[in-house]
Amino acid sequence: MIINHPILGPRDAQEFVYLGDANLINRPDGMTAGIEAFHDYLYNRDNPAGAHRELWYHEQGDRSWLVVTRNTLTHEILKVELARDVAKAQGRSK
Amino acid sequence: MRYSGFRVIAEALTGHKGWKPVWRDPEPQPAYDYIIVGGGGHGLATAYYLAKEFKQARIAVLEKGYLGGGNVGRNTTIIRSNYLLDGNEPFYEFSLKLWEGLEQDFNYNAMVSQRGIINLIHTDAQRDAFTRRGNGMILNGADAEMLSRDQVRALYPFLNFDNARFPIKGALMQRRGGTVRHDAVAWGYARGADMRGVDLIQNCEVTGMRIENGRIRGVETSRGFIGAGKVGVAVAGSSSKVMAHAGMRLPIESHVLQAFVSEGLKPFINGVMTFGAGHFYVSQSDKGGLVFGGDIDGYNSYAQRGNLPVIEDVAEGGMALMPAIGRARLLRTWGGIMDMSMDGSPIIDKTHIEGLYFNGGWCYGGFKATPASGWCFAHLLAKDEPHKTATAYRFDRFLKGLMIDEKGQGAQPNLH
Amino acid sequence: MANTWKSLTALGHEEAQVVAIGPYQITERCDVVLASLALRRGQDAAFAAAAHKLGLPLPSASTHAAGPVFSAFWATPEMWFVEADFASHEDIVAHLKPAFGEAASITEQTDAWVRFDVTGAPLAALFERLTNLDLSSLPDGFASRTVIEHLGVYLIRRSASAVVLYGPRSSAQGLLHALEVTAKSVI
Amino acid sequence: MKQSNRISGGQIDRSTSLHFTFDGRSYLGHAGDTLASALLANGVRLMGRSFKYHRPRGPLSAGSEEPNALVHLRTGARQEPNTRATVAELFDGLHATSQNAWPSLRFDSMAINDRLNSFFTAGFYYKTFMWPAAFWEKIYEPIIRRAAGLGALSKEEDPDEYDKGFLHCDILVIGAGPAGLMAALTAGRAGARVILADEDFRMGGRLNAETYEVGGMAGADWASAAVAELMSMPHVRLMLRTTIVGAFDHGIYSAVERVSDHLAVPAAGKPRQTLWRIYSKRAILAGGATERPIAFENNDRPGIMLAGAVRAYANRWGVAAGDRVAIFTNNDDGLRTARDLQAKGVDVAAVIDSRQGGDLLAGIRHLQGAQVIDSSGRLGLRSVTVRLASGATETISCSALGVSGGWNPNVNITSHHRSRPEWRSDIAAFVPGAGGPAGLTAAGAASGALSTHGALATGQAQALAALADLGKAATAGELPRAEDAPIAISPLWYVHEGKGRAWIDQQNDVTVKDVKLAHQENFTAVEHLKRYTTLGMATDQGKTGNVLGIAIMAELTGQSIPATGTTIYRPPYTPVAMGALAGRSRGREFKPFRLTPSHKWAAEQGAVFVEVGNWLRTQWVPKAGETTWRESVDREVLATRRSVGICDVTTLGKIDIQGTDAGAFLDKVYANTFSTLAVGKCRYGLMLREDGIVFDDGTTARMGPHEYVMTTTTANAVTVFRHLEYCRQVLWPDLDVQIISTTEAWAQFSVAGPNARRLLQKIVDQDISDAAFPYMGAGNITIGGLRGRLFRISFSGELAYEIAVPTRYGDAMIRKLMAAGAEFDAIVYGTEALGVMRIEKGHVAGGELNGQSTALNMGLGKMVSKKKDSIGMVLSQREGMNRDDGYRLVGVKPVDPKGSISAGSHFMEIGAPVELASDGGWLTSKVFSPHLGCDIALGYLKAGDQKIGRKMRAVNFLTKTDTIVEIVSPHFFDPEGERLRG
Repeated sequence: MIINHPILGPRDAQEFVYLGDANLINRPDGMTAGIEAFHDYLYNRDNPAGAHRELWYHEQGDRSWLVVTRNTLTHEILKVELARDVAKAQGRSK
Repeated sequence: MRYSGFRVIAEALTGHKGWKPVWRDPEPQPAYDYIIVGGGGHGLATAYYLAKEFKQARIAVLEKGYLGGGNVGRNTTIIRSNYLLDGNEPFYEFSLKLWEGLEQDFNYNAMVSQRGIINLIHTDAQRDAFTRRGNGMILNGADAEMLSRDQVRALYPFLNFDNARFPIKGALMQRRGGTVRHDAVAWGYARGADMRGVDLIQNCEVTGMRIENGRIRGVETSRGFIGAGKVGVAVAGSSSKVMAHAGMRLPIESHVLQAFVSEGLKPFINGVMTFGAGHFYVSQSDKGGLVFGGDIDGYNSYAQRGNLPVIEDVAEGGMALMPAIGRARLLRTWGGIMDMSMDGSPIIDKTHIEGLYFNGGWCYGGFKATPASGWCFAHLLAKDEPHKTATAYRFDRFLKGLMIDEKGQGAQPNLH
Repeated sequence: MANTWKSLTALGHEEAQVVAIGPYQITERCDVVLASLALRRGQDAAFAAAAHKLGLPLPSASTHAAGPVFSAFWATPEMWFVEADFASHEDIVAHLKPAFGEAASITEQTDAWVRFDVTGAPLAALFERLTNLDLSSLPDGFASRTVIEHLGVYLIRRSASAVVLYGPRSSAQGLLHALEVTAKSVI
Repeated sequence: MKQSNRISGGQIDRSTSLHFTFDGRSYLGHAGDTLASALLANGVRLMGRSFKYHRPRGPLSAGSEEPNALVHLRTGARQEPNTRATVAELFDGLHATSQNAWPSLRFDSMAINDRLNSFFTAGFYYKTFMWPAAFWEKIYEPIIRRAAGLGALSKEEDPDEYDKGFLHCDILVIGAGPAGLMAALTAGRAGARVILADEDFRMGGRLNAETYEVGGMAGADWASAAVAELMSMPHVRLMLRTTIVGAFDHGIYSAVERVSDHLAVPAAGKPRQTLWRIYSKRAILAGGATERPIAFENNDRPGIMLAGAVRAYANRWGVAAGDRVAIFTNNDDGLRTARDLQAKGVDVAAVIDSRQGGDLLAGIRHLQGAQVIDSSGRLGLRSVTVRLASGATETISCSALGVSGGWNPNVNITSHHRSRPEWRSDIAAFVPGAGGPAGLTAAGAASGALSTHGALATGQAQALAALADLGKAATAGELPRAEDAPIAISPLWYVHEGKGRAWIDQQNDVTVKDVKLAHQENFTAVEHLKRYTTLGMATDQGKTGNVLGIAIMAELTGQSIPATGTTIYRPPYTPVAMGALAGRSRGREFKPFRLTPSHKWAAEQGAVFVEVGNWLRTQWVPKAGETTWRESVDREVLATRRSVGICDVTTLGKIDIQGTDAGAFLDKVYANTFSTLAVGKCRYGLMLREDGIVFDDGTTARMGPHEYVMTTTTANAVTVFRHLEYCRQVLWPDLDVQIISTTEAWAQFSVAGPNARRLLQKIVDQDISDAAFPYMGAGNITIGGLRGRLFRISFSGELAYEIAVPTRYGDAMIRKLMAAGAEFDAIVYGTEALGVMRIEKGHVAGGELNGQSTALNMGLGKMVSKKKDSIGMVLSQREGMNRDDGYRLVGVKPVDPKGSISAGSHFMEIGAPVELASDGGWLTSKVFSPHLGCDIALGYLKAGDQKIGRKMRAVNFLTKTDTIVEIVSPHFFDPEGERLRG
């Protein structure tokens, strides 16, 4: 596969390490959320057959974490974003 | 119709005119007591045991494609019960014992062949971990033994003993491990279920579930609504898709695992072996092909095909272990969709919807589990309580912190 | 205080090695120091000013730029690798820190890497067997991390026949071996 | 050594004679021959035996689709099984032998299977061999396994090298026949970067095998001219002997270049084969078509070939397939073979044409409405029996029969992404279906355009379309003139007459009868057909047989062929040597080595090294007179505890963490608190995964207000760094924190033992007295003027430091330490002694940090702060992970000091039955403690914290040991920690 890195352009997916569903960005706050919220966050997945937003890490490249939107039926990549930008847009900060 | 050598001879002498269809192609009835969704190995085994062992009737298996077309038709055919953890080992040992009597049980030669499996050891830490495992296996009634480097060499003298990056120091062996002709397992169960009146309905895709007041009433299918008292879903690979019809999100991701077969070669690998310093495992089939594999590709996929990096990685592992296979040729690669669960272990459990049961999350261990999975799922469906070897395979183990994490990788399915 | 310590090169020798294979030369370089230089949050102006004062270039992504004393190539968002001459700047952090102060996080990287300069002839035929980077169509000054022989390596294209590699120091021998074997197979 | 069947013409170099042997007999061929063409020229038809029935076989084809003529090529360690003689390029000195036959190819004892064929129907083995149960594995299966396979491996290490590489292009053209050449010319002329790859050793594809004219010249000449023009274009890369074997995502193709297979041995330094990963923006499949046979009784004899192959042998290689050749066809293409043979002066016995009507061939006996119903000749064809249109039968003697059942476009690669081919009834063949690999289109015969003009036109059109996609201007040049004959085919899949076997899949011996049996038993789904009969599972993946099998099943079920469906081709297109897929990564080069800074010094001392991940670490350093490793390790431990020992700990991960939020960041990633750590101090840190399981541990030092140095375990250095980047970029993107690995930048040595400070003070320029540099102190120092770092931390339980210098000085540092330590009898200790001392001290490491254990399991539960949010804090509180009877880390020692225990043993209560219910846990790590004079171990024991002082059994069934042990505190040595604070 080829991931079109937002900064570096097309790169072989072999340079990346896959983590999983980009919903992992939405980590609950441990001081307010309890076991049930963390359980749902960490373990349950939509696992769609189709467009899937997922986290990839450019380990053998620039070390950016990316959010890749990819079709799990065809492997077509629809969108690639820097995970930091996505996280900030979703309200994550410190 | 009973199969036997005499029957084969008799048919050969009379032009094979007497062979009957191995299964019927019935039209679906309006309703059944039990609907098993998924005509792969686990679904067919469930229906078979439900009818045979638990004496239930009015059973249908709904298959969206052809029987045995799931992962039972695209795996590397290995059976073993060399698991580490107490949640797993009794179940897999139960499965291995069922394999050992399977052919006589369903009167079909699935070529269960216990030629032994070895897990190669390259470090002292691996030896410690395998010792723990081997002892756990024996405590669970399985067999295990530790082989020295010389014993491994006597078995497989052509492995790389002299110029290896990670020298072989020994192996954990399970002599009762081996291989089975995978398609025949599906066909044997299908034939046995059909003979006991189970309706095997091919080309029938479940498109919805009818749930009223927290209870399942039946399934919508490409061939119309079919009513059911109980519905058991055994569609590993597509679990999330099917269970979404019931509004459920699962602790499962779908990943692609590639498998490989070489051209037919004169026999030189008798048993099964796994390389402890790379991602590679191999056996040789009764037709002579090397059947091998390695890691999953590592990304969510329903595409039933993989990519080049894993193919190269597997070949590197193979060549590192067996430099004699350089001139053997890879004939075919294929990919299956794995239900990768959050701790690498399966789920056989009720759901919060009355009458809806789930069997999935098999990762890439599903084939060897086929008999026990069918038996235990049938047990759960018939008796509403888990079989004693499958008590740990519950949905709520993640909420309770009772994960069965053989590899110790945590909630990351692609690492299991 | 100047030290009198004897150093070993990454390949384990007292002197840097030069290997010639056909038209190719592979030269181990021990005379360049390296530091990572990362921008701290909200310090953009001070950071840029300090770099400017030092004549230290801050090239954009995938690029290497030379300066009078310091050269640099891009590593990751808001982080660069800075190169300088070993003889004059052995403790490179001590040279950079006073200029950047709290505007930057600076870490010595010199000995985390082995540097090989590969030169002598057009290199595309060699590197097409080593890396998936399309060397022949990349511009001079291109710099990127890539994978060579399972190793994470920074590759800088100086020209069609000059490439700089920074590979992990502990695997220097393995990286050189890969370069040698490949060079022999293409000549 | 007469080439009795060599005729005029062809693209062989008759001035170059090549010697070769087959089954020990010597023959001559010419440059440009394949092994098959050369054997045929020498009158050799019998080249192999089939898989199941061991039927005698000759080549069916003249290309890579060959199912029959498989041989062992070369000898010794280079023996290559299952090599298709039809594509093996002849070289001087080639040795080939037959396979799957014993004692010889002509008299094969296993041919008994052929006599017993009525028992060996499809799937017979599923129905038998079940009684008695034990016989399957003891008797039946071993017999079956002995018969398995075709060719044999040498079982010796492959002596040849393989290489890999990466190529980039705008347009990849697969196949250099008329369509591929035209596509490449069109794209190349427009300035696009083109790769043109062909599996053959001569470009031109079918043009080399035909007599058509292209552009007013012989087709082969036009191909040569096209190749010459392409070679003049610097942006076009022509790749001969290169097969595109797989299509992967996003325009990536794998290709195998057979660099040296046409040579006796590869040239020095050159690989045998190279695996290329080709990155393309667009790709055009111009892979041609494969002819298919018609099944009839005994249609598998040596001498029976595809008609197009007979034509190719005559036109390209100057070889007559036999002295008298008949043709059996259902389409016009078969007639071409007859005409070409006639023109070459070959005796054409008859053309048996299943169709009625149309023009008769001139000067050839053309039997219309006729079918071949049987053949004779045990080791080679002697005659065919023909049912004439009149209903009469006639036996026609011939030594070769060319059969044409029509042509199948080579759609294979288009289905590598599981796209199913579509049926086109006008050409009675499958063509590429929708949903193939993105960016890939087909041209020429592969797309169903089966005429030469069609190939040229579609090649050009697809190239223009690809160029337009890529935004490159191009104009459609004038196409060279070429034949454009329509496909006149009247499908005939198998001859219905006869009670014997008619082969579909020749290698696997799948016959029409097998398909009928599959149908009878309801294995009618096309995948069931394949799996039940093994149709298409041979080394040719059913290139010649699959469509036949599907068509016959369609006829039996009464469904159409498209409704019956098709199995899909999987990568690779043709089988690929494992060596090529592995490339250079084998033997010692399987994974890179990582060497520590003291490696050279240690090697000089005769150290024994051990693989720890990719690192080579010193395991122990034997001294003269020591005969066992234990002697060395015991000495290293005792010497360290008595005076001072030195260990290279560079392999531990080191991460520089800086920024104004560095402390806050560490509070989130560690279970315990770091923001409160004083500058100049370090602290042991415990890192959890989000699921509350321990991920890693190590000491982290605060070097400045906004500067920390983290250490990780050797094993987790990479994954911890990745995790920190994840936390920094994804979870808390606004934290001001920057990280970089410094693992290799610093050579770091542990100096441990009562004399550690005295030793170090000799070389460190600053005061490191206990007051100036207390326990858990950390700071920058100088050593003889050289910048360094010092950490007062201990893994061994001794007064200990870790001292670091820039890596290039690591070698000098170990020498300096040893010199300074001479007066203290300092020694270097390796990983074994390190392990002994850490277990004596009760520190967790690999065996305990197993990814399954919590802080509570390790006795570190109190370290998980609940006053702050950190990764894993919440889920570590789940009930199942906090049970009082859960596993706890304990120390273990045998009650009898001479007793032996081993890691991996399980705990059992004394007197309890040996069963699962009695399993109390297991021993994680075990060493011999020279300090205590006995084996000691750590273990996870259920409710272990409540069982200190108890006696239990440590049972290891694998070594048959059962030892009474005492459960003790894991801190065997100096539990109060007085030594390390000394």
